[in-house]
Amino acid sequence: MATKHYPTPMLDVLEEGPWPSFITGIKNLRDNHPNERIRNMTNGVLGQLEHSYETRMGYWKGGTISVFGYGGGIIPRFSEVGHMFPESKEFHTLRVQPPAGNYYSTDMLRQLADSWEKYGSGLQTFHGQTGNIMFIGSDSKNYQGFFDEINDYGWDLGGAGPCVRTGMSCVGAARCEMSNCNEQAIHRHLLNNFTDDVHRPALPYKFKFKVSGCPNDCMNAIERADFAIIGTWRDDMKVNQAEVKNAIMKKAAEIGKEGDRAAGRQYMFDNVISRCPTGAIKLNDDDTMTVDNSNCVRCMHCLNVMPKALQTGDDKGVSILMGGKRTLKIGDLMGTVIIPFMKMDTDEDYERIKELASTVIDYWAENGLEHERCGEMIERIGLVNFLEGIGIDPDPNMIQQPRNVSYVRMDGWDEAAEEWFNRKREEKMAAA
Amino acid sequence: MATKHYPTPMLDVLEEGPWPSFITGIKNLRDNHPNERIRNMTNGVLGQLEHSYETRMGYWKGGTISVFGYGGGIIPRFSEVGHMFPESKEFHTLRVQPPAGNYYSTDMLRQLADSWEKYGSGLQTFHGQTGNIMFIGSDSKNYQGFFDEINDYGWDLGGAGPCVRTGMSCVGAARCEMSNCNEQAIHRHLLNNFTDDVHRPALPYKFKFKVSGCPNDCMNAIERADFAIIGTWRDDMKVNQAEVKNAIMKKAAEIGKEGDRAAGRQYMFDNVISRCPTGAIKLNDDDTMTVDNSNCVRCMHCLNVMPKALQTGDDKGVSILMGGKRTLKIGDLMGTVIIPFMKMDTDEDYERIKELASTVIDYWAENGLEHERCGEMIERIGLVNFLEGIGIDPDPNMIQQPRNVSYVRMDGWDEAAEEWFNRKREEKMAAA
Amino acid sequence: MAAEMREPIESGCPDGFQYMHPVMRRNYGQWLYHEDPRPGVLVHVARSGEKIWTVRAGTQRILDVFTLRKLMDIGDQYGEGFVRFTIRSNIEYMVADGEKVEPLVKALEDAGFPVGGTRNSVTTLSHTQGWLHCDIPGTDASGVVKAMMDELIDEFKGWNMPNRVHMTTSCCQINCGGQGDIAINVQHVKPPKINHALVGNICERPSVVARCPVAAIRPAMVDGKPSLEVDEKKCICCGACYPPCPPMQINDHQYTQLAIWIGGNHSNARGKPTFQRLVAAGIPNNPPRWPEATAIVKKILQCYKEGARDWERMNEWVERIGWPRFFEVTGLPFTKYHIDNWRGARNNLNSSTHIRF
Amino acid sequence: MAAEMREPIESGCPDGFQYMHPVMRRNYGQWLYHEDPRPGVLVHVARSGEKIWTVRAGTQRILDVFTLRKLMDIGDQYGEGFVRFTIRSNIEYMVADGEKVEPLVKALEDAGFPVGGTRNSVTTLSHTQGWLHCDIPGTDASGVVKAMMDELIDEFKGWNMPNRVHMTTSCCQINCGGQGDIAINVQHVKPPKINHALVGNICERPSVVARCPVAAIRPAMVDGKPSLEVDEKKCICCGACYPPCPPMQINDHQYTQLAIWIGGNHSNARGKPTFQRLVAAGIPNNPPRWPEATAIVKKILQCYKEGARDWERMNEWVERIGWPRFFEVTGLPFTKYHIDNWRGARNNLNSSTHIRF
Ligand code: SRM
Ligand code: SRM
Ligand code: SRM
Ligand code: SRM
Ligand code: SF4
Ligand code: SF4
Ligand code: SF4
Ligand code: SF4
Ligand code: SF4
Ligand code: SF4
Ligand code: SF4
Ligand code: SF4
Repeated sequence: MATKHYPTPMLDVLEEGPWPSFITGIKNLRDNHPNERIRNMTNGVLGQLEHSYETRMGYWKGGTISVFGYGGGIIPRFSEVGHMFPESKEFHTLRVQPPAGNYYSTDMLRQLADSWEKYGSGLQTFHGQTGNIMFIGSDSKNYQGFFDEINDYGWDLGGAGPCVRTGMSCVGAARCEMSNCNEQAIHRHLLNNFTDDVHRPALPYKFKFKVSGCPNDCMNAIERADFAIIGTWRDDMKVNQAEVKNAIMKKAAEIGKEGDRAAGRQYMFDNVISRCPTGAIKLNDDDTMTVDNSNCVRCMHCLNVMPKALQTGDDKGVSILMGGKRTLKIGDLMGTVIIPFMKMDTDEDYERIKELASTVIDYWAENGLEHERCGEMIERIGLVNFLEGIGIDPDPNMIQQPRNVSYVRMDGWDEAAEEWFNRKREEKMAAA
Repeated sequence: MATKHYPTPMLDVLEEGPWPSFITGIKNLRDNHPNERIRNMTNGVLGQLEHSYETRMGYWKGGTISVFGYGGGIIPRFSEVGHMFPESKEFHTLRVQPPAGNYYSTDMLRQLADSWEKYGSGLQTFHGQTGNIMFIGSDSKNYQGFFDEINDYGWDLGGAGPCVRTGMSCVGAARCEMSNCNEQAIHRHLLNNFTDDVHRPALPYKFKFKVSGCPNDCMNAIERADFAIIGTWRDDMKVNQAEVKNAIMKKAAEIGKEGDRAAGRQYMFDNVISRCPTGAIKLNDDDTMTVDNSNCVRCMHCLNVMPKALQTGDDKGVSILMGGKRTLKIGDLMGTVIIPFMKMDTDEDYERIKELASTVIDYWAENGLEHERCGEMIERIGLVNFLEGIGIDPDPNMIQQPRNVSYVRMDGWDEAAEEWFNRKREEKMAAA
Repeated sequence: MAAEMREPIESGCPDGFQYMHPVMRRNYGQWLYHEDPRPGVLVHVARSGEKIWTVRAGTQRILDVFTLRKLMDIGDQYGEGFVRFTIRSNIEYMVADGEKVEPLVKALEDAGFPVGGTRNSVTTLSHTQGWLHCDIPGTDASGVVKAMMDELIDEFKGWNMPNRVHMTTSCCQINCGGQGDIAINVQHVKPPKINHALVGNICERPSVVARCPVAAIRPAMVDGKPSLEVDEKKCICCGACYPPCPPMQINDHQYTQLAIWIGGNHSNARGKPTFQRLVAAGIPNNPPRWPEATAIVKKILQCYKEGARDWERMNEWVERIGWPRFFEVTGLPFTKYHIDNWRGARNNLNSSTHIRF
Repeated sequence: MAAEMREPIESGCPDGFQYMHPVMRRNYGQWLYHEDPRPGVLVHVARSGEKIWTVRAGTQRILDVFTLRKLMDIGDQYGEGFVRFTIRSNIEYMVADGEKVEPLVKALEDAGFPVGGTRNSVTTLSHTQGWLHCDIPGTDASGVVKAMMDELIDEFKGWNMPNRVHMTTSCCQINCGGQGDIAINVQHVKPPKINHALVGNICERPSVVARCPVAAIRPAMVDGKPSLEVDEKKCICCGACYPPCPPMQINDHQYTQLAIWIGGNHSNARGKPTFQRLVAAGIPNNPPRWPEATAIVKKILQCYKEGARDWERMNEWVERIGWPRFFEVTGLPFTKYHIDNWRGARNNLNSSTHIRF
């Protein structure tokens, strides 16, 4: 096969400009990689991509491929214009699960690069939108070898198809002062409890876990996960009053009013106090701060602005929301609070969250329609039926507000009220 | 027929307590009215009402009755327990339109009472929830006579059935400083433009007009009218700075801090400034107030709290919202802004609003399903189709926010954009 | 008989100006501000400097001619011959002479008409026809109102609430009454009982089928006659089928109950208008004084009074403290029925971590 | 061949601790606060007093092994051998020695990796596979991102925005990209063109029919063969039928366009999470640099930068000034397509008199 380069006049334009260019990178492989397979494959893929740019159309089609013993984890791609660009007529992507929290040593990344070079195109992505390392560009001859090799030193495939998907967790406890839980432990406990469901797609549709250590939700979990775990706390936030005072003066300096206490206070009023969604904070005349913790909704804003002065509490745990997803079929959904608070300290706590996840997945596997996400199912059957299905009691934290239409059948009211009172009584007794 | 009184042990309980008792009133008629017909009729109705209280069931059924020449305006009632309470086996209600704004001279009310006594039960209501005077309790022999008599001195029936209903307008310009329009004139212009549609039910369902002179919406128009007219203003609100200062000191006195300016200011901060939904007001250090009129959404709050200091502007007019209604079939609906602003000064303005109302009613009459309110139709066909049907251009004031689902067919975008730019250009030219 | 009939004069809505107090007529559209000298009394000041005093009193809405004349007598003797009725069936007397206010107030109170209902009071509950007149009522709204206002009269006469309280009651799920800060409404909990013998004769079957919000009704032959059938699993017991088809009896002495809704706010002040939301149900429809419903209403009002800030309407108070806390402070049970499952329910779910602990 | 196969080791998600910087490992869960010495650099301080510096740099996400090794070389030479990637494919180097920060920043910049993306910057657009790999893409998300970041690099490196700006792009209406402060997404405007010859062989017809959100597809016989038919009046051109049935080609060089959405906010800070909303459509899908889309994005960013207050995310800014004013200041046209008509549309309509004049 001639190593003639396909012309790429449009792609070349994407080499201009200061931002790192993926085109430059691919060309570099094509032009300079010692391995001819790689040079050819990247030449082909550039040719096809140029063709796409010119015609404004894509030219890949799917298929079925997986490593021995698994049913999923690879996105197979066969070219529809393989006759024009035969070098890359197969161009599969392997989805490999990253370490929880996305930590790498440079050594390990070199090792992965070395393996990939042996079998694939030399292109990879850190990470895909679901968090996988995507090794882009393998063919039928090579993918199994690559998998076997990296599998030997600790790497496994992620999800693709109707299965439990690769999870995500924020940097969290490893580096972030806002963290309220061990994001990585939660991530790994959950995912590794479902390896079978990750590797052998047999669910109604995909199911995603994402863990954010606090309500800033750096993992976009509420909107993009079927099962979102968000760290939070129940007791009072901590206020370092000396740092509140410092923050005021520091802010004054930052806005060019060095030493002007009033200016610093004004900034705090306008940017912290008055931005609290529930009006739960007060800046006192003596530059101390008072927090009405019973009204604080843990939105994070004041802590974000004043990380030195304010810290989350000690009674940490997580809230769990279910049913988030993006657009297909009924439009984007946010998750809904199902567990307002759950401790996440002991082994039993971890068992409990795994059980909960299993219950949810089982219920959905039985009741979800084909290609119906958990959130769509909840939408279809109603939150109450879902709660009953998974054995969770209704709680006012699950709602934004009670119903505003009288169209509902309420003949079980008395029993439901009784249950509530019993539960409250038990909670009281448990607390006492 | 014996004038034996039906026993009313349960109703008698409703004579206890300090609030005026309707039971006492009805009994008074039964016991003391010179006219035997009235004594009997009220005796019967009390008997039937007691029966309802005992059995917790109602015993009226409908029918078809109307005055000569009209098709509606009366709610006919025939007793299902007429054998038990024959004196009131017919007990129809005549709905009579009140004067716009509900003004009465004592003389006129006496005259109405005199007429009603001749023909009816002697019971009436000021007013029903749609605003009619309800003359409750007439029979087939008498209602026509009553109507003819009051019709002679200026009273007409209101709506019942699938027709334009009686309108409502607030006290407004007659007594209220918040008023931004001539509520009564708007009310009468609209209603009396549709007398035929009021009296001869031939629409898909009911259609209600309500007029509130300002966004306080004392007529509940947005939620309870198909066509809600709400007074508002476009220019700056008026600030009487001297009265702002007075208000501060007056408030201090009211909260028991006579002479304490800081306390008065604090109250203003907590109750006015920080309650403005768009943060559009500022209380300055010198106790003057600054309003960012371009961000004020005319919510009325600050004017409500400080009626002496703040007044609405001079460039008054109305906003029109359509499609409000209560529960049946799909749950309550609020109206939607269709006309963000419309002047309401000249004869042409009044012609314009009547034309608009006609266009809407015609479009709905043609496109609404049987027993489908205008708001339900809008919900079913979509706001845009409704706008196109009535020939109104889309405006961003009609929405709370743009769509958040990509599921829409947008192939006419360029034309739609072009129309917007043209309209903006014309507006600019018209303004110049 | 038709010979004697005359065509109606289609005069429509009468002009209110003819019955209006001359000071109001003269200063129409020229009012500058108002003050509240005491509960139940307003004084409006016009740009011209003229003033009009208003005295507001509660009535029973369903007036007999005796009561109406008594009210007019007071208007002539202590007032200036001009009155109006508010949207809540309170009567208002307008006088240009401020001296008349106190005697007028006294005359009204003496005659049993409480003066109040302005500003931050609990004004009269608005209500609907009930057993006295309607063909579909599940309760007697007038009775409920009388029973409750008896207990709330001090709140009517005082200014003890954080802001205006507008309550309402409706006697069936059609809800002719408005939304309210608190609404006491009917809630049926069993499907209609069908009198099959009558359906075929009385009801236009396709219309009835179309009326059901959840498509639970289908035409059926029962005992060889055309009738209707209800899928009881689907039926939400709304009673919408009952007006067009009276043989579908929805009312029941036991299964027609009351529910309480709060936070309906029609005004645009501060927030945008809001719908009322369910807080309590399963309340017995218990004439003549509905003590269970009244107790809940009073409890809610008490919590509101204690917890809300000045100018916070009921909904604003609850939104600030959060719904979980509302159930906590009122002691009302939270149940699965509070969780919306109607169209668009997802807007009523909590899709955030905003939670109070 | 099967003989040589071995069972996979189902190790699942690897433990990140093994690759974590020792300072982070030691202080896991014990961080006290952080500071931002300069754009692209964070320093986190632990309760123990230990510190960890983070340097963040933009990458092209689709890395070739050369680039990956270059990044590792920098990590070894100027850093301490530990890196991570953020959810937006930015690389982060963690060092315990603050002295290393400046040389590391310089090395990255010199090698062409811009340092920034922290705090109130425009961080890297997140994106999806596009023409390089996906089977259904309408555009090339990587290309769009490269073209836009070229123009926004100063915003990446600076702290000029009122708050963080998280942008995203997706290459079809399935939207694998997240919601964003600004999202540049595909919008098809014509129904799929069906290759009837292929449907019968390739597509499971009932599944495809079920996939359509508006029930516009029905089975049909075309030229005697089983195929599918689209009701073009109903079709919203979403492309949902295309993945399960490639013969229903939705992509088109002209009718596959771009739309811009703003105000998606996943965080719970201040307000609850919000969905993004449509602001502009009809934008040509114009490789290799998509100048029309870029111009709109830059205009929106500029207005946001000028108009928003500190800490206001895009949605908060627009909610404060109102949508009418947003269209005014950006000069973007408001059209009927902005008015929601999807399920629950009424929640997006203005049912109040809150209007700015
Ligand atoms: C007389 C009446 C209009 C009429 O033509 O009948 C009226 C008259 C006034 N209303 Fe009203 N409102 C009247 C029913 C309403 C209603 C509707 C209702 O009661 O069903 C509402 C709507 C909304 C709702 O959801 O309850 C209403 C919402 C307001 C508001 C907004 C309050 C708020 O903060 O949400 C104000 C402003 C205020 O309180 O300062 C207001 C203010 C006023 C003022 C102060 C306006 C003025 O400056 O004159 C009037 C004196 C009232 C007073 O009671 O202190 N009026 N007002 C109605 C008296 C009803 C009654 O007898 O109690
Ligand atoms: C009398 C009155 C209640 C009262 O005591 O004040 C009333 C009474 C009835 N209403 Fe109403 N409605 C009355 C104001 C309302 C209002 C309030 C308003 O106009 O602001 C509403 C809610 C607003 C609205 O229009 O949606 C209202 C919403 C309904 C509905 C449901 C409409 C809907 O689309 O949701 C029905 C059912 C129907 O029409 O089929 C209804 C039907 C009825 C019927 C005709 C019941 C029936 O179908 O047989 C009631 C006749 C009772 C009777 O025997 O007199 N009534 N009805 C009110 C009319 C008096 C008047 O003319 O002044
Ligand atoms: C590294 C990363 C997490 C990770 O594990 O990968 C991260 C890390 C931090 N985030 Fe984040 N966020 C990261 C993605 C996100 C995302 C998701 C996304 O980018 O798609 C969000 C969610 C929401 C959204 O709608 O955009 C997010 C919403 C926030 C917020 C909330 C901002 C707000 O006011 O709405 C904060 C708080 C703040 O800004 O102070 C925050 C704060 C932080 C802090 C300051 C927390 C801390 O104290 O260490 C971290 C340093 C960040 C910085 O850039 O200044 N992070 N953060 C992600 C970096 C992405 C990037 O390369 O640009
Ligand atoms: C590779 C990736 C985009 C990227 O470049 O980063 C991707 C690529 C595809 N997604 Fe995705 N999705 C990717 C993250 C997402 C996300 C983001 C997330 O997980 O946070 C979403 C939105 C969140 C969610 O789950 O809703 C997402 C929502 C979808 C959907 C619509 C799901 C829905 O219910 O709305 C589909 C369609 C389907 O599954 O039928 C889809 C389908 C696809 C397919 C398999 C298209 C297809 O049906 O053939 C794409 C394969 C592309 C390829 O050739 O590799 N992808 N997809 C992301 C996965 C990489 C990884 O594993 O790390
Ligand atoms: S989600 Fe919270 S804990 Fe996790 S990285 Fe973001 S700010 Fe830190
Ligand atoms: S975290 Fe949010 S809700 Fe809590 S006090 Fe701070 S700003 Fe207010
Ligand atoms: S709606 Fe406005 S103008 Fe009319 S009475 Fe109420 S406050 Fe006055
Ligand atoms: S009327 Fe309402 S929006 Fe306007 S300034 Fe006053 S409080 Fe603010
Ligand atoms: S609420 Fe129901 S029962 Fe009461 S008057 Fe209206 S329609 Fe009749
Ligand atoms: S009560 Fe309501 S839901 Fe039940 S059948 Fe009748 S209309 Fe349908
Ligand atoms: S957004 Fe669409 S085209 Fe892009 S990767 Fe996802 S599925 Fe493929
Ligand atoms: S493009 Fe979307 S709406 Fe059109 S037929 Fe396909 S799935 Fe249905």
